[in-house]
Amino acid sequence: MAHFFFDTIVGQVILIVLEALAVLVPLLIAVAYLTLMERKVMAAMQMRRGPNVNGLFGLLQAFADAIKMITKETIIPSGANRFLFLFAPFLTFSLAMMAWAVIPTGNGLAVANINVGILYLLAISSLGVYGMLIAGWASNSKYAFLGGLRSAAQMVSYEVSIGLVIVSVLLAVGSLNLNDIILAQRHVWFCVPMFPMFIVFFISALAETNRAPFDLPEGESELVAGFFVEYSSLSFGLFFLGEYANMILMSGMVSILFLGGWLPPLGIAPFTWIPGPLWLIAKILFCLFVFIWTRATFPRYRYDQLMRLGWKVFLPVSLLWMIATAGFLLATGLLPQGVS
Amino acid sequence: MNWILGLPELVLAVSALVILAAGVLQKKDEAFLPCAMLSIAAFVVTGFLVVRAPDGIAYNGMLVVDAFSRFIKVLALIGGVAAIALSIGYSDGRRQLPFEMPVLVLFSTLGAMVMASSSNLMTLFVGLELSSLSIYILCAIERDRLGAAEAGLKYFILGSLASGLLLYGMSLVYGYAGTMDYAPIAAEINGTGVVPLGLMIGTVFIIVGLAFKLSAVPFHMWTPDVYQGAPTPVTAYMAGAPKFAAFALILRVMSGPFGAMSPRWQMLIEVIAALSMLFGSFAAIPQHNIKRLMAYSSIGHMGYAMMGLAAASPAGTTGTLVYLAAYLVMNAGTFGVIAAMRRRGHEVTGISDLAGLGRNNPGLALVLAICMFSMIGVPPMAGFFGKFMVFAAAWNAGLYPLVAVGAVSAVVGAFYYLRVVKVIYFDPAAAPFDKTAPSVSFVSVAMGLATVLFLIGLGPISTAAQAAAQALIGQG
Amino acid sequence: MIQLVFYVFATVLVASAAMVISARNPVHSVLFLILGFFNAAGLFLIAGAEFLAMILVIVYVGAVAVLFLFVVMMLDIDFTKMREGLQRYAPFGAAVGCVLFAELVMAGLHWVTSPVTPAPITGGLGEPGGPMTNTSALGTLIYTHYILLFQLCGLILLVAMIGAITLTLREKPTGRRQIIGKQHDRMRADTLEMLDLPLGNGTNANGGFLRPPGSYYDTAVPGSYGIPPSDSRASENGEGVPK
Amino acid sequence: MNSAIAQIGLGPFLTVSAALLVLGVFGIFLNRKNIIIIMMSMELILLSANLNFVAFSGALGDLSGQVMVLFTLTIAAAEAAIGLAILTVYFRNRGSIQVDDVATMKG
Repeated sequence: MAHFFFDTIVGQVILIVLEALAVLVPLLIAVAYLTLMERKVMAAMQMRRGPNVNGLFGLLQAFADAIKMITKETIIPSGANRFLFLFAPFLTFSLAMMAWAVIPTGNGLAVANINVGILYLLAISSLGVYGMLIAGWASNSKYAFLGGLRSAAQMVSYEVSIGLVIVSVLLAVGSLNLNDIILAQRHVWFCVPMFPMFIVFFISALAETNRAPFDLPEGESELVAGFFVEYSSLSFGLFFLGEYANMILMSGMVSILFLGGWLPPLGIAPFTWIPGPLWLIAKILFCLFVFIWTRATFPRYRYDQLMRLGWKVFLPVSLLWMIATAGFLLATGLLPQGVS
Repeated sequence: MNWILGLPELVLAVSALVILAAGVLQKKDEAFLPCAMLSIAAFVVTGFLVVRAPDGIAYNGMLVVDAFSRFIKVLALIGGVAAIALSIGYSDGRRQLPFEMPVLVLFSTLGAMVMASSSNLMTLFVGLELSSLSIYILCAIERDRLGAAEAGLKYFILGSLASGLLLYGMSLVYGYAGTMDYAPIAAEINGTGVVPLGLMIGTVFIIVGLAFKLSAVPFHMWTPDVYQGAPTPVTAYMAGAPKFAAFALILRVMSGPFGAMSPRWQMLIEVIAALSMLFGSFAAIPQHNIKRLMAYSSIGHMGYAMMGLAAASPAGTTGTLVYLAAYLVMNAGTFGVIAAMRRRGHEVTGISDLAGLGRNNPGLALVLAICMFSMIGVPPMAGFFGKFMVFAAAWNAGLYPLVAVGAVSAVVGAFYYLRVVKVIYFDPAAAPFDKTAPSVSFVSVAMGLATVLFLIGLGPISTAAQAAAQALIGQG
Repeated sequence: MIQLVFYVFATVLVASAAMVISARNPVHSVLFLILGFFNAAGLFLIAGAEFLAMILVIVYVGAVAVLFLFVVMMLDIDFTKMREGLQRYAPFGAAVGCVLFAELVMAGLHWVTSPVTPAPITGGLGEPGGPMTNTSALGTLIYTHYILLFQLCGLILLVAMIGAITLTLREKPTGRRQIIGKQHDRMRADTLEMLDLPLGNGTNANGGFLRPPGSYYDTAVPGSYGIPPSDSRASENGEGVPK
Repeated sequence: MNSAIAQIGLGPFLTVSAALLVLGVFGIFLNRKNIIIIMMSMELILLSANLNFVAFSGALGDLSGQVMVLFTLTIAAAEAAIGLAILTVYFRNRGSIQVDDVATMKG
């Protein structure tokens, strides 16, 4: 049996498909319930009840929404580029899914445990722009186009500081492998020594996922709904799912880079009884909660302030921090030497 | 690591950064003059360091400092100083160049210096790009003028095509020689009796890429438009430092790594040189715009300078270097006069606008006449010595057809240079130009004097050029 | 297996490159360029340059192509005018192209490791499965052997930044910029005054509120709100404030 | 030599890059439409050179080719930024980016 899976091509393909499914199916369910969680948490913060009709505590609400969306009519605006119009939401959604290939859920437990895992994540997340740009352009609509341009400018701006933050983490790790990054946090999670970077990264993650208070691209009051004004039905649903999947992905990145990934908070008995994947899930849930909390709390940023924050605050801060980290590691001799 | 060898480059880079920061902190309208002054100071300091720098190879064989690189670097620095001095005069009136202009000239000259010192194809490419990218921006720096934008766009497109081809050639050379250092490539070519086809093609691509930068025929298309459209100080700069650096590269690459292949590429260089000389002479005849005229003239001069390269001998290399030095002074002098051509704050560039200069401004007229005679190659002027040395080297190398072509095009060239002189002194006078800015007069007079008195400096210059040629031969 | 993967990537790469230059709509061209870069990254991976493959995607697809897409979309290009093209010189060009291609391929097929190749620069190592990953080997080289070029590349990026800013940034004289220091310096007394108004007298009576000095009266239609503009100078000095 | 390259052979890599080069040059010289397409063709040329470098680097077991690609990528990004900035300046002045329009100066 093991021989079939590891030695024949067909077996390998089946194995890969199974591995992918093992990641994707829970992920999709998580995305569905994240929408519910968002509504429930927001409701609690605003002293409402949130969805509570479908199923126990509204647990079936996500499915009700899905059925509603699927059964609606797909409307394609006249003058739109049909192929790109339909391709954009699919791209957004599938990118958010592809990134999970390298996220380790336990020690060495990833679909692909590659050497350049963090670069892969960065590459995939930098592609997220295209979904929005293409959607904005292909819709043949002013609002959508403006929204698309805004979101692209925003994501590109914040990616720079995300990159620099990642570099300062990598300096302390000495490897680009995600598993190594987590293992380097055995003694102390990076959110402690690199607290400012943790904050910068988290805020940039908010901007990168176009979440409140940086949800300019879809700012309802200015741009109706930004790049997906013209979308409806399933294609809208895909955008929606993509956005939430991206949130989970970003929370995953925060957990891996700063919160020790699947590591328990302390390497002693009661904590080590709980398996690693559960720790990772707990951390991701925590980050998601903060995402939602932020949305319920803060008003939206103005666009020029958003740009100012990215370029004039985060970029210099993360750059200086990177230099400081390198200097500190070099001075104290803690610089990791050629970990493979 | 012998980092001290890179000290001039280091100083130039750091001062460019400092000047940039200083310019940003100044008020927008007042930043240009101090930045330009500081840049000239930086050039002078760097020039001093260049002259004093010891010989050697630094940065793991990435950078070589020898008499040759020193010669080219000094030429490039003088060209940079002249361009910035002209830009100070240019900024006087209504148009104001941004303070980034001198900073970009600094960066571009830095790139040219790195090119001159390259001992590795990678250094070559990086230096070339630093130099060219700065010039692309400089061309379009007057962003509200269509001509400048168009010049920038044209130069960018053709220039980056050239660097793309150069890079492709480098990749082939790398693959077939297994390295990008000059010395091992030379060993490789000498070692194998048969040069692989890939290496040949790579070499051709590299020559094409460099010829583009030199604006030699048949890769000259961009030159007239870019010369005409770019702001005059930038044109003056483009005719100087980057050309010297590109020449330095061709000389170094051709006498070093590909020296052993000389019979194969000599033919190519000969053809390019002959075509450039002929084209530069004949196409310049119908021109009415002095900047365009200078463009064709520079194409022609690059052809003459290449004659020395085609000779593939130490004397030829020396001749080319002397030619470049002469070209530097006469070219800068001419552009000094062109920069002074303004009426009521507006630049005029027609040749007919020069009419009556002999009466209105005898000093400038004299400088222009001297430079024109020098470009023809009339004996006591700078251009004569350059021409004489390359012609002699080509004759001794047995390139009689090339010499004949050179002579014909020199005669034809004399026609249009003399026409300019005729317009200055004998045509009915037009309205006089505005009062010339002091820096512009300084540049034109200094360069005019240098052109006339080239004979005095000829001894040291040709000694330095000979040393440079020796260094070049020695490395391969 | 690896051959199959290679040929898939290679075919898609060449096909999308062909589409880049032949697509009618420039936006489609950019998208094909992106597809091409993706497949080139795949080829890089096959050739063992995993770091470069990722960098190619991040730099090119994530940044450069976005820039292209931005410009293509922003410049208001009349697409209807761009329908013709490519025809006139196409046969000649194709002939030259084929010759060039054949030559290059011929050159490529004769590649042999030459006998006098100098010792390779490996920065420690870089083979898959070796003691050092591709990334760390590259890093070792860049920061030691090639430090000069690395720094020069930094300068090139600086030049690009200077260029982009100088050429395209326009400070509009009418634009309103946020000056954060000024905002923070503002005191409550500068902007707001609590008034005791008798019952029934609305705030309109004599302008029961004040705006920040200078920000309002210059632009307001005279007499529309608040105190008349003639009093504005006085109110800036803190005098003549309506009581 | 890199194992994957040993299996596939260097020839296919070089062929692909030659094809890219030819397509890029073709795109530049035959394009009458749009300057942005020309810039994209330039990117194709650079990509072809990079592919060559990577392939040779794998075949030679020498990393300097890959280092070169790293620098080239940097430079190409800078070049694209400058080119697009110049193009924007041109467009503001001219209102068009047709290739045929870039000829106000003749002679």
